[in-house]
Amino acid sequence: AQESATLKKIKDSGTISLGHRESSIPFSYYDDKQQVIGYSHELMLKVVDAVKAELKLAKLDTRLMPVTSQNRIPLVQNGTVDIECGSTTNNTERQKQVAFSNTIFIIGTRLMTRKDSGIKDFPDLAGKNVVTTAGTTSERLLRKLNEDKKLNMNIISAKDHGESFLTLETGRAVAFMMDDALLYGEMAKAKRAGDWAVVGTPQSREAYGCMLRKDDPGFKKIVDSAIAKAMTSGEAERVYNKWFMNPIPPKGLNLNFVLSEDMKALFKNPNDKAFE
Amino acid sequence: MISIRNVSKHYGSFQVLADCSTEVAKGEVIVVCGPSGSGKSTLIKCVNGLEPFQQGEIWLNGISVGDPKTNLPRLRAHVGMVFQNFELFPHMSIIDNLTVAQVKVLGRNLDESTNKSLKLLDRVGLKTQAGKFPGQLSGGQQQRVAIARALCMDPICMLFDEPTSALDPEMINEVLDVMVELAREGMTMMVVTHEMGFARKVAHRVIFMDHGRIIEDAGKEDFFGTPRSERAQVFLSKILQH
Amino acid sequence: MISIRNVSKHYGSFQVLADCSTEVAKGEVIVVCGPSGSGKSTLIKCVNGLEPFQQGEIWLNGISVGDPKTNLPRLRAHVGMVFQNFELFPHMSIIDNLTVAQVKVLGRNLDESTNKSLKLLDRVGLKTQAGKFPGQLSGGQQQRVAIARALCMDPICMLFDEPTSALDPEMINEVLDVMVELAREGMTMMVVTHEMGFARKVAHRVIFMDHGRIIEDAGKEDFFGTPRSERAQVFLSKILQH
Amino acid sequence: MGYHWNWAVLLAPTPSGGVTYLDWLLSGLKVTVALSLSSWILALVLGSIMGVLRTVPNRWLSGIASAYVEIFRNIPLLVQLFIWYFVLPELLPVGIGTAFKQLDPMLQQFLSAWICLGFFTSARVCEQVRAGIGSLPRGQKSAALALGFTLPQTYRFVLVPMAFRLIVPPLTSEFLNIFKNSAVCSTIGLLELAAQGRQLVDYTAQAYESFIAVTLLYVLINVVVMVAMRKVEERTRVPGYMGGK
Amino acid sequence: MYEFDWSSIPGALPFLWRGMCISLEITLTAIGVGILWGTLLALMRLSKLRVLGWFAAGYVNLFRSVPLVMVLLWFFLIVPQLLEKLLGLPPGSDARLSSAIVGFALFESAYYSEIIRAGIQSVPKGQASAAYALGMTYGQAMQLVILPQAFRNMVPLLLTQAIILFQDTSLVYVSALADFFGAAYKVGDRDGRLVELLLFAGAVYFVICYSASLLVKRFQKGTSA
Ligand SMILES: Nc1ncnc2c1ncn2[C@@H]1O[C@H](COP(=O)(O)OP(=O)(O)OP(=O)(O)O)[C@@H](O)[C@H]1O
Ligand SMILES: Nc1ncnc2c1ncn2[C@@H]1O[C@H](COP(=O)(O)OP(=O)(O)OP(=O)(O)O)[C@@H](O)[C@H]1O
Ligand SMILES: [Mg+2]
Ligand SMILES: [Mg+2]
Repeated sequence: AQESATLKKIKDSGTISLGHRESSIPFSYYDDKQQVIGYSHELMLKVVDAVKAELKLAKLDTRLMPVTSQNRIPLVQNGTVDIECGSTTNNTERQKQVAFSNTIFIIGTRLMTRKDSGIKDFPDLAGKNVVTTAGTTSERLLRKLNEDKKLNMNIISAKDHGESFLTLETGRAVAFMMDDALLYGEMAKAKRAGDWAVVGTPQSREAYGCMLRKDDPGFKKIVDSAIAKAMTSGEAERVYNKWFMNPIPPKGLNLNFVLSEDMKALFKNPNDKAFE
Repeated sequence: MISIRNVSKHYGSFQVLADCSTEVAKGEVIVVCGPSGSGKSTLIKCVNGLEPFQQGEIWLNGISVGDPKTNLPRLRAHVGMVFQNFELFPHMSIIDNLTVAQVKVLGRNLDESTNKSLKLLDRVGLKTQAGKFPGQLSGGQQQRVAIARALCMDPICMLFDEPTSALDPEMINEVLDVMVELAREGMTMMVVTHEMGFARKVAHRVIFMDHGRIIEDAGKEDFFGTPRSERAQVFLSKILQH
Repeated sequence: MISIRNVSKHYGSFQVLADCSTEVAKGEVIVVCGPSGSGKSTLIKCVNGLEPFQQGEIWLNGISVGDPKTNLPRLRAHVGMVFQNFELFPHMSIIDNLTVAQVKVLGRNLDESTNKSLKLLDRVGLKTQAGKFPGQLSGGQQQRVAIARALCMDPICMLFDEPTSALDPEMINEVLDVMVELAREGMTMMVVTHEMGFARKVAHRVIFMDHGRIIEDAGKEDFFGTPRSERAQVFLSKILQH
Repeated sequence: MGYHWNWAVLLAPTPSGGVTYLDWLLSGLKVTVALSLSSWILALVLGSIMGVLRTVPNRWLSGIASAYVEIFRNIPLLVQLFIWYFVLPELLPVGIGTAFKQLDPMLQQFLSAWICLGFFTSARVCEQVRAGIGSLPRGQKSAALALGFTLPQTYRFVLVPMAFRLIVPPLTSEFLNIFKNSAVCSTIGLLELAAQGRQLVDYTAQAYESFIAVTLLYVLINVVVMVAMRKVEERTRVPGYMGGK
Repeated sequence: MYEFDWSSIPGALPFLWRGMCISLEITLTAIGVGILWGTLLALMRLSKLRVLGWFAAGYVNLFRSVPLVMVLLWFFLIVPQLLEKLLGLPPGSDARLSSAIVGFALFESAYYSEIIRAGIQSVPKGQASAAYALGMTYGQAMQLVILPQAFRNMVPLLLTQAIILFQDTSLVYVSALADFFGAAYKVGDRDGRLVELLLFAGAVYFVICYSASLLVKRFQKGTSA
């Protein structure tokens, strides 16, 4: 393989640092024993196996490091974590700071609302309070939509998904706009999951990728091929079914989030393209 | 004028005043002395109701101080009081110290109060200092201001609590001189002090206290001639010796 | 023993001491008096280097105090000093107050120090109080402890800065008595005080200061007989009058 | 370190158009300043009242005031903030709670943050006022009463004015604290300075530029406040008293 | 009206307890380091050497002008590599905890140094004179006479600051470290029981801090008697 700083570091220390999220259900989150689990996390572990094989190490320690949306990029850059797989969207701004692996998931941005709210799609939001999570693409889209269509919405930017959902649940907002998979994830931990529905036409498609340090093609190559292998071999679909079509912790709810056409295409033809 | 009848006071189980009685007639000057902690300050503060007491009665110009129905602020407005540490208000100029109570308590207008204040400042020899702040005056000057402040309220009697004991020796006399003059003009005064020179000069009677009790209450001549109690004798010999 | 030669000191542009000179021979007792702010405390603190001075020289037992090469801590260890506010260490018991410097400064062992301390406490009449803390003693007792603390260091001379002025009148004498005894035993002493009774009894010379200058420096008889300067006369008349 | 510095990002236009990222930071600065100043007024008023109540010779009043202080002092600001914003509207009668929740979200956040910071800081101001009054010589109160002032007049004309002059320095640091504490309010979504800084990171991924700019703005606030409070201190200094010389 | 559901608390107690231990660990270390380093800073600030005074004043003012949240963020992003490089720590160590501890310790030192400086200045000047007059050196006077009294005077303030510090540990959420508040928040978020967990956390903080402040009060009475 090419000379890679990251691989050298991993080899020298015998340790790889993994960045994970704490409550991005079902991608990367804690179960009730504070173990990290989730779809992205399992794929990341596959990458770890590939690295271990590549370096021919008998033993490779992993160090788990929770990251937040605010500090994940600096932490990748300064070497605190070697790879971060969670629910990070691959876009051009971020590509200036970090590299992205092959896409691991593709989502559409949609709305969650109370079943009896009467909201069916985005135009129904005119004049209402709508919540979204600060710093996400949904926030940008929502603001743009508001201006373009003169919907006159009040947009609430909550700190994280949990707070966004709380805002929705307590009636401060009628709808919560976010990546559809995450919306299903929030539903999975709601008090009464049956009260909520995900509606609306997707406003955008986004590609989630794992973040790596820039300018380390040697490492990226290993990561990419590990992900590609999982996808083409059908392993990724098995993981998908485990997290999206079966009951998952913490409440044993089944998200029933059917594999989309985009995802099917991705599994056939893995790539690291951003959608922007 | 002032009538103290069987007054007792305690903090918890500690007895500060025990069955104290005395009378002060109009125009009389009474000196109160006694060792530290004997209750002198407490007694004098009881007279205008600054300290509550549990038993006995104090009458001031026909008004009962201990009676809960008494309007204490109004009563106190007409009793002048001077403290050991002057207790001028440090954030007000001298003239404001003198006028504030006249305006806010007696409801005089500002001009009238200012005139009165300046007159009294003049009397204690400090007219030129009216614009300064207390912190800029010497101790003796501050105490003279405090006396002037009390006099501004046209008091019917004056209470002094060791007015010279916080002063440098040089300044004691400038304050005592003002007090002597006041006494000679016929002001009713109760003075806690160890300045026996002052007592000799103007007091009509001397009260000696110890452990919260009034042990001696005698005319000046009697007191300095042959004090009856041994405790008073010892005390006098100590403070007069050096 | 103590030789003060043309000492001047200022804080910024304010002159605290101006060209002060005097001599204290072994066994001599000197009283320093003068109005407040005249520089008495400053002068006496200069003697053992507690205050730096800009001009002049002070020699103590043949050692120059102002010389930067002088080991001031060692020098001070052999000069006893007693302050107006006692300055006992409030967080130590009486006996610890007396022993701490003996052990840490002179390097005596603890037993020896304790013995010495108890002997000197006995001498000032406070042996029974050894275990108490300063806050539990009266002012007069505290000042006697402070004197004992200074004596523990076997001082070659003693400096006193208004040792009685923070005391209740009743307690002044118990302190003065100790000082008189000390003087009579031949201790070299410089005493800032307004107690003219003490000066009359034991002083050899009296120094009168005003505005940082030594205005009078005379034998006791001369000073109380006919003080030469007007300022000293006025001052004396004021503090002796009452 | 593989960091790509790009200070020009501050002047780049934001995706919502029309403004630059620097404008975001400045609008955050405005919110921080508005929030801090208005909370400070609330804190001063409440704190002074409670501080005075703590010193009055009435068990009930001083008891109430001390309970107030204990509650607002002993719970972390962050927790209090969440309680004001998320929990309280749920505990209110449904009508009022719903009415509050239908307000403009920005207003809801600002109101919650304002009340939270104001109450939190007022407990601290209260303790300072109490300490200030307590540090006045006991004789001051006696002297005022002896002149015939009533107890309220004594506080109004003598004790409180002097106590405030004494506590200007500790109040200054509480005042500075309120600016710093306001950074915590970004957690409920209020777009103040720290939140705008974070948003800048989210949008541009230029973390260091953002942190540095935000830190500098806080230092700037601090310097301005310190200079202003020094002026106040000089103005209120009592001649011949405490460093007045 | 909101329906409360406290059922997720009992199961989460071990996790919450671990969070509490982290909060306490940060608090205690920061107090220890803060007092030592703060005392040094205070002595520098009061020293006759201008340079030391300036250094201490600059340090204190810098730390006091930046929000703690920002300080923690800085320390989280910069200190880990520094520590690993300088001290050669094994890469397996948890940088979140060490950086939080270092950040708190340095930040609190600035506050402690101001308290201690005030404490030293509250000891009457005559005490230093008396110590020197007995022949003590600067070091002896500080160690035997001034500092013991300064600390005694300052104990209530130092403890009060410690209580504030304990509350402020909730701000380590910026580094996703699960201190007590972080743990409660995470449990609440995971189970959709944020309101309950926040109220619970508030109550726990109140009980701890209030008890501590009662202790301070008792201490104050003890020393003033
Ligand atoms: N608030 C209080 N609580 C408890 N005891 C008190 C209080 N105020 C005064 N005392 C005690 O009451 C006693 C009498 O005090 P008071 O001030 O009247 O004495 P004094 O004769 O004026 O003494 P001094 O000459 O020192 O001024 C003292 O022993 C004092 O300790
Ligand atoms: N640190 C200082 N800075 C400026 N001026 C000072 C300082 N210390 C003392 N002074 C001034 O020096 C002068 C002499 O002070 P000193 O204490 O020696 O007087 P004193 O004769 O002992 O007076 P007292 O009888 O009041 O004790 C005073 O005017 C005082 O204000
Ligand atoms: Mg008294
Ligand atoms: Mg002096």
